[in-house]
Amino acid sequence: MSLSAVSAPPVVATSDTPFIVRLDAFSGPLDLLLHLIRHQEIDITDIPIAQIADQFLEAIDALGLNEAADYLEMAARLLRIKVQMLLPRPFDEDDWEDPRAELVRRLLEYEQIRELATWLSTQVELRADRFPRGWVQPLPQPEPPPLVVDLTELVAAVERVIEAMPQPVVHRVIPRPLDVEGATRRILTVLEERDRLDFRELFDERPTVADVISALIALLELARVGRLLLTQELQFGALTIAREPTHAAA
Amino acid sequence: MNRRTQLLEAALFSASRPLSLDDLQRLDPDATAEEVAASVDELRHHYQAGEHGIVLVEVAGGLQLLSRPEFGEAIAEAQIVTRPRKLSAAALETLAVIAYRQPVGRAEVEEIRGVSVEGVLRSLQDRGLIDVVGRAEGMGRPLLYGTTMAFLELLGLRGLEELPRLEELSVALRPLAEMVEQ
Amino acid sequence: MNRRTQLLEAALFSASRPLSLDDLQRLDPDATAEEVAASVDELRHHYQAGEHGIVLVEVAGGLQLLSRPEFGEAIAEAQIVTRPRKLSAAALETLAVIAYRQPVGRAEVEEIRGVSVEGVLRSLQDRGLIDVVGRAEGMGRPLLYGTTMAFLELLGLRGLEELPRLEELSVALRPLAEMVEQ
Repeated sequence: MSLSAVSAPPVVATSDTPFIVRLDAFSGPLDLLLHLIRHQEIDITDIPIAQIADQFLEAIDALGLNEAADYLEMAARLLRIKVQMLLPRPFDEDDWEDPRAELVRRLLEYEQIRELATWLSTQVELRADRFPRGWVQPLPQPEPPPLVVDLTELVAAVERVIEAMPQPVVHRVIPRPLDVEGATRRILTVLEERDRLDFRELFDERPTVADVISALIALLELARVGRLLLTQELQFGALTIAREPTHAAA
Repeated sequence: MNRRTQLLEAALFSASRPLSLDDLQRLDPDATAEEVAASVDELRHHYQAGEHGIVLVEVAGGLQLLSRPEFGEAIAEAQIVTRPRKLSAAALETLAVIAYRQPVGRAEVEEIRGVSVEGVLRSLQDRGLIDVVGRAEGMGRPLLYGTTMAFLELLGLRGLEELPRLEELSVALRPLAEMVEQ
Repeated sequence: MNRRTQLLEAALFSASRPLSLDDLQRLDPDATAEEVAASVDELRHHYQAGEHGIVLVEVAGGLQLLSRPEFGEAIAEAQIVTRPRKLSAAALETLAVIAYRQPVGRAEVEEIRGVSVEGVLRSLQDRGLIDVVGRAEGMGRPLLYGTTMAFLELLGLRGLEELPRLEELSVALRPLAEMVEQ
């Protein structure tokens, strides 16, 4: 399926042999991630997160934000794991929880789904060669059975309509190179004025992928060196940036 | 039946139209016209021996396999060919949009549902649940649709004012309410 | 073939969907269940002797006459039947999640696939392959989706139990469970 549609990238990618991947050949960030891992024959239970995160960012850098929304969430997750891996481990190794565990679980689960999708696809193709009767014969029509609809169904239908209403389109933007230094400066400037802010406040209305990634990298680095605190109440909730007390504004 | 006859049988079965001898010839370009004709004869014989529920008939456009007419009534009565008992999800959703926004044009319904609704509108109209209630001003003066008495009867409502008001529905409905006011 | 068998043949032939034994029984209310079963057996034998371009198969909880797969290519090439549009990778993955986790809400499908599935769900629903089967408890009472009979028909399966079992897949979840416990 998606994998076969991709021209084979080099077996080992370093910073000078960047991956060239066609993102439209992937059905999502997990698909891309699995491709990077499986293609380089990496042990999935021991993913070199720093290397994979870099390759992932490189691959999605050329995307417009609109297509990239799903990929950005994964990028943030990878960067967070990368930082967590850098933190000193507890003295007793048994107390250490591998920050990659949840990602590995998701990847394996997704790989299963992909295998099932392949099975479904084969099955559909087998079936596609057998045709049912093609012509619908006009027959004497008996009284049509009474229609059944009730209010609950109608209300449910309204809710489905609302749920499925097309989302406003974000326009495609021209990709820009990452600017981590600039983002770092901006974050520090804002934090001189305020104690805490929402991650989204760092951007104007239409941030580019590069803006978002730059800010993410800057934030994670600043968090790592203890200049600020990142908190997220829910798994996909808003990211709050707070000044570390030791760096309180004068 | 030889393989060619079987192929012709499969094609006549799956086709949504009568097949001409040309059509049949195209199925097996290596066969001569005589061979194709022989296969057709074999099929005709097989089904005309009175042993089957199916017959091979010649109609205007060519050949067609049909169920024997004397079984038509039993099949229709067992409601095997037509089985519309419930509205499809697509029909219900379109009906819901019309019920709440009437009078409303096709373009608006399509914009809300994000899909083409031409066929659905027609079938709702055929079932008497909606009808054309007027024309909009402006370019092309598009037709406007509304729900009918039959719609109210079907839902057991005395009037449209008995439809649940949007505010009474779950939170998920609020965005529509806002949109309606825009 | 006796008359009952001919009637069943005509009905199976006219319906473009699988017919259940109940459907077949309704065709001839005077027949006993054994008589209907005997007629079905006779038909199955008749079509499975390899003499025909059509076979009687069990699919989606019923019986259906279908053309034999080895003729599919020739029929499609002669443009007598258009093969159904292929499903995208996104659609197949989404179907796989729904088939195995049904009833399942959108959020869970998105969690597993790592992408937004709003558009895919809608198009699968429009194609009749999935449908809303209920609502979850809890916040917002999200809609739950499941696969339909049309899904089984598309795959040519008798029922969901014919899907491969998770234990049969090459990617086992066991190593992971061990890892999580570490």
